[in-house]
Amino acid sequence: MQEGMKNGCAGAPAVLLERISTLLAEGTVARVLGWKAGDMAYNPEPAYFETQEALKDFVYDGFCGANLSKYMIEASKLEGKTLVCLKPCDTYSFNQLLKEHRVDREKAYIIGVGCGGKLDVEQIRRKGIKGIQSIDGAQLVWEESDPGTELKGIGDDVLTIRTIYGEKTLPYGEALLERCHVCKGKEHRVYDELIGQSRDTKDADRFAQVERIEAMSPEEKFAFFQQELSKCIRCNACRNVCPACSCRKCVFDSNKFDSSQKANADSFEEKMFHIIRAFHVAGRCTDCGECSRVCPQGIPLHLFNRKFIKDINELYGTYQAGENAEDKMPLTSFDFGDAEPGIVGERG
Amino acid sequence: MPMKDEFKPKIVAFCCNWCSYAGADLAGSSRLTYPADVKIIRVPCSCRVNPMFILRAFEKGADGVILCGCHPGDCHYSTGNYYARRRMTLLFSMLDYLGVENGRTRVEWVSAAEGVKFSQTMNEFVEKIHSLGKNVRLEDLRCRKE
Amino acid sequence: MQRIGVFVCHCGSNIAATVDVKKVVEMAALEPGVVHAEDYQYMCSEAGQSLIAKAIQEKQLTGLVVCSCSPRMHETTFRKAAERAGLNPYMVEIANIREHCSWIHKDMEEATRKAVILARAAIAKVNLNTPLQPGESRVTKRALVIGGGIAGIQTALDIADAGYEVDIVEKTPSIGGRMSQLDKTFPTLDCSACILTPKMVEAAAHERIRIYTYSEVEKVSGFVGDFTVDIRKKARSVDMDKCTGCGVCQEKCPSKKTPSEFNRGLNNRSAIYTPFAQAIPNVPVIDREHCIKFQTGKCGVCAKVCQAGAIDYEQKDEIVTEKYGAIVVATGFDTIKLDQYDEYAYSQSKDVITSLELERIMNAAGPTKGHLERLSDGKPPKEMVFIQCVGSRCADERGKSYCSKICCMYTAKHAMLIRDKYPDVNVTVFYIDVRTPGKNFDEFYRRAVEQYGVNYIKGQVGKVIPQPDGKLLVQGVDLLDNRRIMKEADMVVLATAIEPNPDVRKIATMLTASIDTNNFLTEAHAKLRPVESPTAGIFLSGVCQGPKDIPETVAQAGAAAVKAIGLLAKEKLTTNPCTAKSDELLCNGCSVCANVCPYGAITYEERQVNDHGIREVRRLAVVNSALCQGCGACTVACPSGAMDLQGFSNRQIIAEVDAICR
Amino acid sequence: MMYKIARENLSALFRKIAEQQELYLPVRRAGQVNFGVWSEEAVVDLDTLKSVKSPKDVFFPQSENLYTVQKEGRKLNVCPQDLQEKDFVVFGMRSCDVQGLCVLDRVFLSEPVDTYYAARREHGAIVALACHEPEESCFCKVFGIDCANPGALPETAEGTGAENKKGGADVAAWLIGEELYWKAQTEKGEKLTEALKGILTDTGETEEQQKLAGEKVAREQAAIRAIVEQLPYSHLSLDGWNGAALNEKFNSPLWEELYKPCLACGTCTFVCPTCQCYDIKDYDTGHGVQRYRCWDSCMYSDFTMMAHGNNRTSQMQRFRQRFMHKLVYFPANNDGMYSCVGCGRCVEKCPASLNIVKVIKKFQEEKQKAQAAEMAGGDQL
Repeated sequence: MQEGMKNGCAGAPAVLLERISTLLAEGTVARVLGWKAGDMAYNPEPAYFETQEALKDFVYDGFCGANLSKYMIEASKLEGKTLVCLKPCDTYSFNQLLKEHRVDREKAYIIGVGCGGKLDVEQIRRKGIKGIQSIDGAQLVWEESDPGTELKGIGDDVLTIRTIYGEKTLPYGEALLERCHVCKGKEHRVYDELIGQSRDTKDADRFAQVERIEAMSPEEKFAFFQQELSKCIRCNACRNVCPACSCRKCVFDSNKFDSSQKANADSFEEKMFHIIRAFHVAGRCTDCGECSRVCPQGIPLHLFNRKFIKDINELYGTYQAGENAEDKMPLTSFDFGDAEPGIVGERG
Repeated sequence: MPMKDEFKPKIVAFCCNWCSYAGADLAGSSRLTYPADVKIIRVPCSCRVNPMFILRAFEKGADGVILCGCHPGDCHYSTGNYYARRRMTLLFSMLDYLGVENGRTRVEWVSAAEGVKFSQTMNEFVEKIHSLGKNVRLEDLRCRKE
Repeated sequence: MQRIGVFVCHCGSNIAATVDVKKVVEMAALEPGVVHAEDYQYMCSEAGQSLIAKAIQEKQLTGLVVCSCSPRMHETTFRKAAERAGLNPYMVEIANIREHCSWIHKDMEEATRKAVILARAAIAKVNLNTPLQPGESRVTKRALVIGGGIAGIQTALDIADAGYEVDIVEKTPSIGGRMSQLDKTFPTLDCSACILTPKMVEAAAHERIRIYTYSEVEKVSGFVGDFTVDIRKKARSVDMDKCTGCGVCQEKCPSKKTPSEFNRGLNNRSAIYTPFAQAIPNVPVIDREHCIKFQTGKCGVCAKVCQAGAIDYEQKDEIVTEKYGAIVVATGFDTIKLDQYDEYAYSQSKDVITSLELERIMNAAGPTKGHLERLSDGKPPKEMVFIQCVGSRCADERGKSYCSKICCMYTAKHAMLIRDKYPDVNVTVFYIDVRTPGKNFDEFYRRAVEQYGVNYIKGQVGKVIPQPDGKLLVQGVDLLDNRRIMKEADMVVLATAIEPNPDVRKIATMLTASIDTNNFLTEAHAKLRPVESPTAGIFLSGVCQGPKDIPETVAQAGAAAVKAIGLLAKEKLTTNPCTAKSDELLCNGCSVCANVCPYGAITYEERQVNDHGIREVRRLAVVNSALCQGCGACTVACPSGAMDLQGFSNRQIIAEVDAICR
Repeated sequence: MMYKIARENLSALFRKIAEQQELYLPVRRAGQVNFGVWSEEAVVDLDTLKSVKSPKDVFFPQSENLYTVQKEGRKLNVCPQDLQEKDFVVFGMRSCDVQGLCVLDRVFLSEPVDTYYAARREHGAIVALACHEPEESCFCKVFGIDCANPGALPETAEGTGAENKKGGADVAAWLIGEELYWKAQTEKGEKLTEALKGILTDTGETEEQQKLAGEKVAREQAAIRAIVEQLPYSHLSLDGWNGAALNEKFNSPLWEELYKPCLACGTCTFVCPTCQCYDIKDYDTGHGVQRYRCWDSCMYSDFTMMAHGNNRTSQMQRFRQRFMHKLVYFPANNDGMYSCVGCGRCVEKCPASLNIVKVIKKFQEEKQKAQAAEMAGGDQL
């Protein structure tokens, strides 16, 4: 942890770190899946910890946005239990994976870690802040009180960013990931124990952006997505980070549809890739926002998934993937009275 | 019915084997005409039609894609068309969202007894595609013939 | 690479008249994989088929494309031909250039262009075809007949006589159906009961026939040769074995206010009842809704009076599960509701009745003991008016578009019988057309007119107005001498349209048998397979398929039986090899496919795989090809594309799409 | 001879260039800056330090057609793809990206020469721009690249002969305050400058004036270098990374730990200015077949997939491959030239916050540990 602090890392709340090392020490778990301090203030990486000694690099702060649930697919194959730290929204993904038999609940020891909204360094850069040396205000201060309670203060907290070009400050709320502005709430949907307090950071309507696009003329819609998707470099980061895209081999990697996983000469195939990807996760996507977080070209990929979610809610009744591991999924069920496809035209 | 303009649309019609394909056969044996632009692909059930097939058709330059299946409740496999209905509704909605003219895609339930409906539907659809003109938004430019 | 042969059929002039067959051959020959292309007058003919066989051998063809009529017509023909020539039948694809091309297009150039494209698509598909081996499934040597009317009884008897077990499931307390409600039958005027009862008895006595009355089909699963059916035996509240059918219970039953279904509600029955005297089985049921014991807990008279001690108030519904190889639907018909036709005053006057009600009135066992009298005041009528086509051949939404077919004949019968028994009664019939095709039918009708002086008026009735004096004012037109007619009548009889038994929808859905817009079950082919449903193993008997009279019904019942026997006679069935198949290296084991499978054909197992050197135990989907019917729902649900459909694989369909779009 | 131009006249300059030839420069589109073709509507952005994608795809496009096969009945005609024939200009490349091209040259211009690439290199003139405000992810200094002296050749590449000349930029430029200073470095550069004289105002004839301009640039360079000194990665040690270290590095157990968070996406390879792997694919257009090549990534499961399967079966192997190639294999085959230029794009873009720096550091760390242990062991004796 000290190690972490040196590099301007926030480190991890003592309560969490202590509990984790106990569980590891007493052998309840064989390993810990969490985040490891990066070499910058903002780049912790997902990592496995198998020894007390390794835990010195364990970090949990405002920059630990990565959703670890997908790593549990591989972890489920390992000997013994894996302790995994899941934020409230990550637990939805875990449930969905559970529903699809991709992870083994028995192999997971889930610590529901408190979350007050995660930070996005891109947001900070967008504010014209560069040459970042260290960031203060990203670390989490948890009182030793019961986990459920509301997390006070952070909302007004300010990030103090030391850069080569001078010190800058930024309200915590302005540096949040897009998904945090439409936070699904601070409840963990699956866990073995909870540590730390959470805060609902929702301050925007989840479907506002989708509605804005729906309101456009076909020409505007087309132009908008053309602009965005023409940036796509087909790096597959969105797919590979997506907990719903858990296929052993993606259709775009196999010859089943002779469709290609690689860059292509025409933008349509990019579109095709994103439509199909969104369609494959329709009704399974928990809207965890990882795709948008990782896109190197800043394409708002969540706009695809959210469109499907919105349609499903409107046409087949409100449904939140991953809320539990039991519900029948919208595309594997039906209702005799379902709307006809023609409704698309009628809605205009 | 001959069209005024020279535009010869490419139209793919997926028909389920039990109702709509039979409906098309009935249209044929009843000599109920519809434009030759429509080419039928036979599938066992409307639920066999993968959204990828439809996108593929557009990528390769189709101007319209229509899916025909048994009426809800009459599916030969009892539930197939219910799944197809949800899938297509969502797919069409997404295409509309991307700015693709939503008249380019259509689903119609045509029973084996509805030869008349089949030809009417096809005539309407072809007319619609004529009014929309060439599919430029989903076509892969490499497939365009100079 | 395939070696494909393309065979283009002229179908006489059916195709050749609008499609330049030579051109199609020439263009097809340029397609990848095609090593042989030729055309012929009639490919389906012996000569045509031997052409194909010859080419297969000489050119070592690995795939065939036949450009001809619909695959629903001759796919099997050509597959068999290929098989005889040593080629796997599933290496054959049909390009439908007749129904989908030559028959609907006028312009030769256009039609030819389309034919070429359809051929291309088929060729592109065959290039990706793989030989498929059909599996085998066993046949349960027992048939189920749904419906115990004359159709069901006849079918059951024929099947049983051929040596196979049959079960009849009848919803009402007795078999017999509509025919048992009829008085006399045309064109011979012999009494319905006299010819039906023996058959009922024969069926009941038959060692290979089991009859479930007061029972309904609850659930159907499985497929041709191997259906599993749940039958609900509704609680009769009477012990079948103990009951002697003495009938005392019915006499003593204090609750006698229930309208008799059998007599179309023209009179009442007791709460414990057998629908009619010759009922089979002759065992009453307690109608619990109207039974005082069940409603109030008090009473119990029937139990007291029953010597046999057969009354059992505790009896519960019972579910019997049986396996069948074939299912025959014989659910029959009912007359339509008349509330849409108030102009005929059916709801206003007791003396406006339907023909079926008249049957009961004329019947000696009926509400009036067979005396023709007005139900309002019991007076014998002097003037009777029959109105034809009430709800039949109807242009608007109120009625049926079709002709109910039997009305013309039974109306002639009614008129004749009345004139015969009551010569002083005048009978007038309003008709659109009189349709009497069929052996001795027209002669029968002419006798009514010529010998019995029945007054036929071509024209429809606009309105029937009940008069204060109880008479009925009938307003109509005579289209022949084009005048309005005002006629006072004592009774008006409506030839009410018939419609399929309303329950048939539910049953059709259970059987996944398709149904037409009028709720008649669709036949596999209107001309060539009139007694089979498109769904394998399901056969159609009687009016459930379309309006019929008794002789036709009996004939079709026999035909359905023969088809069922043909199936039951088989030891094994070869199953359709076009089933889903999961690629174990792509399968995620996510269960999405199983969730959409209507046949429960997909299960999961933990198995070790070797994925390019990576050995691990994985949860994998397994398809039971005997259960899989090849709909393909799973193939689209599967996100990784692991699940694919043999014969309609993703790549095959995409190849067709590409070929059409290029 | 140094020229300059006022910031507000840059668009005039671009317009002028675009008159004669195609001009590629950093353009902001849907919130992101990438190199694109200049047009009146294009939003040019010279202040963003790094384009998301490196400008390498101006010379080595993400996807390019190689030839087309046309089908006539049963006959197949092969129609070759036209090579680049017109001159074009790339404006605003950074030193690291220019060095990135040197790496690509090593691959594509050595026998057998990649004619598609060679044609673009021949016709492309590069105007390199100094990095006014380098960022924390930059570590070009580690590879001897001087971002204050755009397009100059790194010392590390010295003595490797003539072909390096190709590596330099044709014009070096500094954006200082409201002025852009412009200095041709090659004949191509001179030619371009000549064509633009109307708009580029020379900084004066007299030596004095030239000196002043030179000093102004020198001051800027000093300032930039001062910042570079403060950058967290600038003093990264490459000690132990060289062609000789092959087996030791390849067999290191560290990879097993390092690769774990890797998502196996291609982000690092696609934003990288030196990754040069491509795949060749066919596209059926319905009326012919286009054979095209497109960037491939050694991180992908089907990279170099062969009939029998893949030569690298695990993600660890794929992960290791990328860094071994950049830091060991490439220098081994190219006179010590690393195929990393320290642009830091992968540092910024990796979804799992993995990157080459972390790899280098990890090995360094382990080495120190080992040494420490040795010491301790030594004492006991």
